[in-house]
Amino acid sequence: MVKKKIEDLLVTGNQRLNKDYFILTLRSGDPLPAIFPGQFAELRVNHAGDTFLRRPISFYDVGREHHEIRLLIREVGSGTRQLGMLGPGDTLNMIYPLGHPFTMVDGKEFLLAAGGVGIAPMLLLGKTLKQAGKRPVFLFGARSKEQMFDLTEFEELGEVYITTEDGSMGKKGMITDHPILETGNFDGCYSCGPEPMMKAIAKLATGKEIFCEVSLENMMACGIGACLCCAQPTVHGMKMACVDGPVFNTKELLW
Amino acid sequence: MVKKKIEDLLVTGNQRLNKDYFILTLRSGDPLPAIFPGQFAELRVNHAGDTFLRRPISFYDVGREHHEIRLLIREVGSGTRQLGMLGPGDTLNMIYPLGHPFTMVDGKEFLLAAGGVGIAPMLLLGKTLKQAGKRPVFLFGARSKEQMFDLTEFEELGEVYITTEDGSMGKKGMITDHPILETGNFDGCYSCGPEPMMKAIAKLATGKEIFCEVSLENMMACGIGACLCCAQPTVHGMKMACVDGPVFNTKELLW
Amino acid sequence: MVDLQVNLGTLSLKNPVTTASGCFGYGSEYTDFMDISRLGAVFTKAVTRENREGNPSPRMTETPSGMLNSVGLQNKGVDYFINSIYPTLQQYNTVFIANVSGSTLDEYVEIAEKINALPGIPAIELNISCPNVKKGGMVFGTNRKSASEVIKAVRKVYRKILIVKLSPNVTSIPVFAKTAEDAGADAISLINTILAMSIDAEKRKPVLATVTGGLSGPAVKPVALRMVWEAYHSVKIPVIGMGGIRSVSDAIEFMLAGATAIQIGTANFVEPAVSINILEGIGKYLERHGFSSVRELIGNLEMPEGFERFRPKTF
Amino acid sequence: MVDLQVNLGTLSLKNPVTTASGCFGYGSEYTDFMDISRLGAVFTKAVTRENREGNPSPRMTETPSGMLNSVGLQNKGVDYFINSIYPTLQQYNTVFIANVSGSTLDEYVEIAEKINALPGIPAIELNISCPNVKKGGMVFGTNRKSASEVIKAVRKVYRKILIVKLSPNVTSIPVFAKTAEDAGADAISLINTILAMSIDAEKRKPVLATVTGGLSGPAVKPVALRMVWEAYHSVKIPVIGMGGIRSVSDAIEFMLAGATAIQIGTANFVEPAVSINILEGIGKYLERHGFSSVRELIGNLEMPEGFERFRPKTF
Ligand SMILES: Cc1cc2nc3c(=O)[nH]c(=O)nc-3n(C[C@H](O)[C@H](O)[C@H](O)COP(=O)(O)OP(=O)(O)OC[C@H]3O[C@@H](n4cnc5c(N)ncnc54)[C@H](O)[C@@H]3O)c2cc1C
Ligand SMILES: Cc1cc2nc3c(=O)[nH]c(=O)nc-3n(C[C@H](O)[C@H](O)[C@H](O)COP(=O)(O)OP(=O)(O)OC[C@H]3O[C@@H](n4cnc5c(N)ncnc54)[C@H](O)[C@@H]3O)c2cc1C
Ligand SMILES: Cc1cc2nc3c(=O)[nH]c(=O)nc-3n(C[C@H](O)[C@H](O)[C@H](O)COP(=O)(O)O)c2cc1C
Ligand SMILES: Cc1cc2nc3c(=O)[nH]c(=O)nc-3n(C[C@H](O)[C@H](O)[C@H](O)COP(=O)(O)O)c2cc1C
Ligand code: FES
Ligand code: FES
Repeated sequence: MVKKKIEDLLVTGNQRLNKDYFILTLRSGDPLPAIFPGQFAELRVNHAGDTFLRRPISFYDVGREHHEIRLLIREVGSGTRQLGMLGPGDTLNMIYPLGHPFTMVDGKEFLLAAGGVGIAPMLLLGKTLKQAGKRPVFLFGARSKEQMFDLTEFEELGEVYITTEDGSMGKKGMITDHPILETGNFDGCYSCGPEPMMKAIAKLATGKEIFCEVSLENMMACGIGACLCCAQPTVHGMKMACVDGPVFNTKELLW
Repeated sequence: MVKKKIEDLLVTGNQRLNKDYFILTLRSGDPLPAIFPGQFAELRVNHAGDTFLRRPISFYDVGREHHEIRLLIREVGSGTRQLGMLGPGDTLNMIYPLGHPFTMVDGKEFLLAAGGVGIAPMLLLGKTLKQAGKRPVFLFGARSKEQMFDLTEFEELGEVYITTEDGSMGKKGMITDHPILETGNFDGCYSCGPEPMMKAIAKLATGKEIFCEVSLENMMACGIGACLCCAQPTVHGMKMACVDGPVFNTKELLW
Repeated sequence: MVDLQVNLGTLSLKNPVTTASGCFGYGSEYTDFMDISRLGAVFTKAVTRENREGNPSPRMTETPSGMLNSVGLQNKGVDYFINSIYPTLQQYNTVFIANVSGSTLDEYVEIAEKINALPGIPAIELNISCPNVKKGGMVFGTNRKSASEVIKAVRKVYRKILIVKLSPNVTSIPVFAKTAEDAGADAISLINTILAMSIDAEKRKPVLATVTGGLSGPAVKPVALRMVWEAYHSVKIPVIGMGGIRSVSDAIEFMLAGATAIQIGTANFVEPAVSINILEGIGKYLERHGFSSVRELIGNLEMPEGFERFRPKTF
Repeated sequence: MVDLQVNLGTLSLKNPVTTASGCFGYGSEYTDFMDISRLGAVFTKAVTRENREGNPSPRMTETPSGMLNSVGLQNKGVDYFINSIYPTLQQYNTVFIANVSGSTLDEYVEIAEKINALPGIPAIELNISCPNVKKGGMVFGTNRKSASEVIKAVRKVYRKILIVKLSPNVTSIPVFAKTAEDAGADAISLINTILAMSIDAEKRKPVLATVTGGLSGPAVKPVALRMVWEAYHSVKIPVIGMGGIRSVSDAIEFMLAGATAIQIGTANFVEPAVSINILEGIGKYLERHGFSSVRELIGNLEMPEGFERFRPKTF
């Protein structure tokens, strides 16, 4: 197992994507440990009055050459808001890499379905799939166009389909209404986002008898398996989302 | 009584004086209320994890023309440290003006003795005395030269004497050892700083039978007389340092 | 407009937002910042029989998300209250409720009797939970028998709305809630501060002159919320909830837990006009969620699936 | 070098810095971040007789300067502990103390008996204070008679160092400290978490699946410090202090209040190596203040002038 570390990383960029989303770019002084898609880091938030615990955030992208990590973050409360105020020259203390990543399985074409900030782990996953000679197909949902951002990086990896609830971008409706779900010929799917969405995707996968993994966002206190707070009931008993997950095969989950 | 207000002031400057001291310059959109030397404001500190209550800070200087307020602040804990990070463009929420100011009394020559950040209320006091045709004489003590800063503004108002504990600037020793205390011919004195110093000054004043006021730094929660936390025993019973003080005549105090 | 009115027994408050005893002076300290007549009620600083100087300084220190105080019931006594403070309260169009404290049963009774005679004070809050006095206070509030005795004695002489303020420093809130109800209280309020302590590690001394003090502020909110919820399920009389409330959401949470009205304490020190912001925010919440009356919030908490409906065993 | 060694009865710890039960796994979770052999002791996650799945999710939520948990004693049971965990603990050069929990008196006794047979475990911490289980746990710790019975029963079968962990959810800590001492405890530890609750105002539901949970973290520190101070003045056996410790100063404060050793809980989640920082900081504090032994700190608190020396009445 890769050794976890606590490190102060240098913030080298903070790119605002829209009102709520931003991408933090961080640089480590040392070569990065192996980081796999679906893994996450626990970030210490300073100067946010009400943020006592660390905040779990997935890896959006990893640039091994320059020891660079990118995080896609959505502002939802005081912790993420404070992270949004970081700028070049600041440091960010994090514990990483954490969690059980997405699994690479046999097959050619894979659906990567994400809602909201569930998009975060999908870039690194898409890159890894493509490098392994597979074809990632992205299906992203958002409330409206304002909640979306430039998806060029995804488009370079594969087809990208969009749904928005108000129809201001892509197809109108929920992810689960998108025709690609029926017309696509997937060997498996990966999903991250609101629970109802992941459950719908899981149901579809079960119907088609294909592989399906989801990344859960259980509340976490320690992120390293010590506190037993992030419990997830599974067919193999109670599992911890921070070490046994956050990625689970949907067949395992007692949803 | 002047009406107290809660206001977001614009930070227009943050001048670092030495490792621990800085001066914040603030501007109000409206004309300033009457502010007297010895009064203070209660500052809201955002983004300082452990700072829950407001922080009381004296008025260092008031520029009525440009609606400008200056505060001299010493970093001692997380609240003042966070205030030290404010910069032009930030806002600072404060409740002001608060407290009972220094009293103007008959006489010509006055000693203004301060230790450490007790210097803060002495600039406005010195200016006010001078405007009233009196002669302020400043006596400031610090641990060492590193804790002192440029005193030109004070020198423009009157003589300035310095003591440092290590002798790195001015006379070596405590304020209370300075010869000016004996040679000066004061009609009264004002003091702010560590309690032992204020007590020594008070004793001297009592000996010479001259007027003496000190500014206390009791712990305050509300700053407006509502919580009864900042109690100060006096010959007239329990007084509240935030409304009956922070300035008290030493004859009143049950020290 | 949504209906904000709530009832404490036969006493009607125009809205559930009130300010806590000891945290709002007698109201006048706050008139520079807000219109205190908009409040549902103001709970005054504790009134005792005689003038009290309170405890020595330091009386206050900050703690993580909270503060300790050991003010110790400083006030000028009930006669001063009646002669000098009471007349000034009549100018405001809100309900003033006197917080009554004492060291002995007789003291409580005597004060209650005197305040009963004031037409402008429709209710008292019997403070049997102050942790900052040597005699009386919390001693009454942490012993079932004494609590019952003092409440019954006051009930005999006090004919208006009697609110009993409970201490959180007990094993079982339901026991004391029930005791208050049985002894004749018209309502209960909770929580008073939690007994606590700070130490200065460098000086190796307690920070407060009284060694211990009472903890208040956001730090205690989760404990207070639990106790209000327990109390609500233990008695039929209205519950007034407090402890760390500083936001609209906090206030709603207490009402969902079962509070008919809420008191705002320590938060006033940080934001003098916080009570009005909360009052306005409650109105918006009700509209957003389609409620027509604030009373619909009281105890309106959906229990998780499979969770046995809570009924604490009280005795 | 200053002397850091402290004693819990006949058990010597190389220093007073230990980690709290349920907040440090079995130690192995932290080896990536620190050398756990440097700790004075590690208190393991609760051990029950049988495998327990714990409570449903969500089990955790953040609160101002603290957190609520309702884990509910999830563990694989005492036999698994003995066969699969115990052997792995021997590689570390520190003391492991098993936290023993149960629903019935018999369960406590049976576990204690089994752990008594393990040469590598010199002490147990009897958890009669868990607020997150329906049966047992806090029920024992908030009733004097049950507490006494279970401690006495365990004392009969357990021949090594018996530490009893007290609940803060009681009116009087001295009563329970004394009860533990009288029933045969070699030391007491406190505080466990404070029973509390969070509500989601938008969903109008409790946040935790179990409705209530236990509050821990800096928010509870002033309450914990007061209780440790009270306990220290009520009994002659050593007191182990905890509740919100996250800094060197916090640790020193607990020792000044009377703790012989301290446990670090929630803070481990925020700073995995915080215990080592605190250990090093204590050494520096002792040097700076001219103490030659950490034991000189225990209860070394100067009372304010005029303050009557504190001796709580216990019964
Ligand atoms: C494994 C994992 C990976 C994640 N990856 C990302 C990501 O890449 N980008 C991103 O923007 N968000 C991600 N999240 C969600 C992110 O952790 C929360 O949005 C964040 O913690 C909210 O903090 P806050 O202080 O801004 O909001 P708060 O005001 O504290 O809370 C807002 C909401 O955030 C959630 N939340 C708060 N604290 C936690 C916690 N300790 N653990 C889990 N959820 C919490 C709760 O649902 C809460 O209602 C991830 C969560 C998990 C568990
Ligand atoms: C009337 C008055 C005027 C003051 N004027 C100035 C000034 O002009 N410039 C300046 O630098 N400082 C001034 N102070 C002191 C200043 O308020 C404290 O240094 C500051 O509150 C410390 O906050 P902190 O978070 O940085 O430190 P903390 O870590 O919170 O505390 C460090 C020390 O500061 C003191 N302190 C903390 N909180 C308060 C509080 N609420 N009230 C009083 N003291 C407190 C305590 O002695 C404490 O030990 C004044 C204090 C008072 C009462
Ligand atoms: C400075 C201060 C003084 C207080 N004085 C009293 C009092 O006189 N009578 C009383 O019943 N409660 C008193 N309290 C307790 C509050 O009314 C309230 O119960 C407690 O602070 C919890 O609420 P909060 O967290 O919103 O402050 C006082 C609290 C503080 C902080
Ligand atoms: C997630 C979590 C799990 C805990 N599990 C246990 C436990 O199994 N047994 C026990 O005696 N105490 C348990 N506790 C209580 C702690 O050991 C400690 O008493 C409490 O958290 C106060 O200390 P702290 O504020 O430093 O965390 C747990 C606490 C937390 C936060
Ligand atoms: S977050 Fe602590 S075990 Fe998963
Ligand atoms: S600080 Fe509240 S009365 Fe002075």
